[in-house]
Amino acid sequence: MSEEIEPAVFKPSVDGDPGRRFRLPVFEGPLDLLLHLIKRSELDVHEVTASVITEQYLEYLEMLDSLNLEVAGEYLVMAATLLLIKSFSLLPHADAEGAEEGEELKGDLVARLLEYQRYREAAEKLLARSILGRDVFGAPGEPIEEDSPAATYRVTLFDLVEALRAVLKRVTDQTPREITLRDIPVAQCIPLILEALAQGGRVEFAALFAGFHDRPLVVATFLALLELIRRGQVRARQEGRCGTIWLDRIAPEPTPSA
Amino acid sequence: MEPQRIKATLESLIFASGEPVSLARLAATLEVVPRDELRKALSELTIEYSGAGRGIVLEQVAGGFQFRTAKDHAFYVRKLLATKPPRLSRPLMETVAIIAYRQPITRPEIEALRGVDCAAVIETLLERRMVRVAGRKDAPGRPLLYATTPEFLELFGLSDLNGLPDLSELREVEAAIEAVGAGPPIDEPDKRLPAAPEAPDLGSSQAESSPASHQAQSREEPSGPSSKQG
Amino acid sequence: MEPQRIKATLESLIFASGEPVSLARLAATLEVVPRDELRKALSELTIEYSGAGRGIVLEQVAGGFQFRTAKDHAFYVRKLLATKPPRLSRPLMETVAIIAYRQPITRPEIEALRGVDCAAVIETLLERRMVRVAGRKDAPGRPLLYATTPEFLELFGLSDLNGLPDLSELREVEAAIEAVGAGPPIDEPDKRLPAAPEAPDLGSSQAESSPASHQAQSREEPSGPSSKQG
Repeated sequence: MSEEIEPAVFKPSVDGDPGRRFRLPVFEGPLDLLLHLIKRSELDVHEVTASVITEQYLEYLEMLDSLNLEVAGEYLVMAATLLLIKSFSLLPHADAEGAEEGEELKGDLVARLLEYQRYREAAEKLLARSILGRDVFGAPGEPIEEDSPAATYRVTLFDLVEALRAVLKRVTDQTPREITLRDIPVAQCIPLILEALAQGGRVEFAALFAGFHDRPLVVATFLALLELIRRGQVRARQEGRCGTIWLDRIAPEPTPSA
Repeated sequence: MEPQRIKATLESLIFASGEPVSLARLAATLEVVPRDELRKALSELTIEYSGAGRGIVLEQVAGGFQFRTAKDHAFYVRKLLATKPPRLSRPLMETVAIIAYRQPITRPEIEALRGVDCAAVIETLLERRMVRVAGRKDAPGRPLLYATTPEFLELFGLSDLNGLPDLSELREVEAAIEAVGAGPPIDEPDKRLPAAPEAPDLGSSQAESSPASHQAQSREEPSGPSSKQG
Repeated sequence: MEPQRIKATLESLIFASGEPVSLARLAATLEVVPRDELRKALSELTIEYSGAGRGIVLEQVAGGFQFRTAKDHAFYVRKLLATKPPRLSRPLMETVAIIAYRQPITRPEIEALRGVDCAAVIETLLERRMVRVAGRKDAPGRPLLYATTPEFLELFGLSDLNGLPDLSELREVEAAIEAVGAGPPIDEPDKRLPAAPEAPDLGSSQAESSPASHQAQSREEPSGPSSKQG
């Protein structure tokens, strides 16, 4: 239930592996990120200014930057605040004024985090309640008897549009989709792939697309390949990570009746 | 499932539906329960709700089972509802929305979109004068065609049908269904609906259906509440 | 009116309404019956519907009474209605929680609390009628103020804003603020927090909740400028 509330997994997997896909953690802003880092380090919110947190925070921003992702301004403002607090803490103890200012900044930040955390917990508690349309349902109520004029309903155009959207959504959700791209039905690509595999026995994945300059054709072929793999007619094997992908055809099982 | 729980679940289902629910739909929802047990639970529920001091009754109407207020309290029910006009129920709203955007449209076409029997809902919309019969479709069985009324426009504060908000989704869905070449029709229902091989020319866009056609209130032909039971 | 009949009539009325009906509206409808008797009948009804093996329960929601399906049957009801549960994303929940606890509140204030831009989320909340515009703040730029709606209470099954979950760390935050001697980013949050001492005691009698305390949420008042139109 709290899945949606759980912080995203933060795995800065930017190791030198350009081809690898990884899930980019999504944070709801700098406060969310800070709370996540604090929790991961098993620290208390009051220790937000611990250097380990500041370092990890900056690492995250660097990661975004290295991926050419735009770092939103609010993240940068928070980074500046963290660094400022850190610089104050490095001042010689004699500088009472600076220390005080640093404490004040830190206090503000802790208060913001605690407050934000409170609302986040409240959101979780709300989400755990019996939710209308998820856990419990009402009845539409009874229409007014006899011929009351239509104008006695409380409706808006918005309701009308939303109702139609709901219908359309259900229709599309239920309609089995067969993907067609331009004029290349996926189904048509299937025999072609099987044929290619029958001839060569084992075929390199990339070779399947050799000579294709037409994107829809590539996509349709790829979808057809996925379908064949799903059906268990074709097998794909890779020689190690980022290695060559080989495709081969799985012989259809001899039917008992045959 | 134990009898007690079957009954409670049926109570939930019939209540939440609002529209009459056929035994077939109940059975499809509660797959695990044999029909005999459903019937038994339904008749027990009916009896429980028929007691003297009850304000709600479980009735079997054309489309299936439905909770309704006991007749004795009609006076107070009307009085309450008059103090605050109700919202249109989901079934009514969905159906009138389909009719508004796709008029003129037949009942089978509406049902193909909503996925449920709509006879009772259309009946109610006719009674409320939000919808009217706009002729018959030139197709086998000559099904009635439905369109919205001037009262509908008034209710939603529209001067004419061109005022209906554009629905980008409508196009997307139409395109998607077009591409598939199957599924419930959005545009040109006649071409793909099993029931209707051919039909009069339907305006492809909601904006095209002429407001003029709203003039006539052909209420002469009430659609028979075809008592189809699953 | 005899007690049995009062109860049956209330059952009819609450069922017919669909949306939550306040005690005030019930009393206005059943003028002849003293409020005490209504309260008694309502609590009896609530008990009758709370028995095990019931598919419907009588709940106090959004300042009124409403029948709802019992939680146990959610799976089958969803299956029958073919509806998706409301999408409640984390940003949406965080934002609506802030609005609920701090209403009326402006967008900049919400953004200061969440630390991110909230324009799109607020837009979604308005569209879904969970939130409404509750005026403008008497401050530079006269920013819009947001508050929750009765629909918000209905969605989360809350009888009123006092029913919001407690914010546990309230003291801790206050202590932290105190210690620093600096205000939180937003002015005087404590004054508006529902945890305020004058919150009426709700637990005892469900019929008791004073309408006055939920002015802002009361169904009787059409909720403000109903945000935006499609």
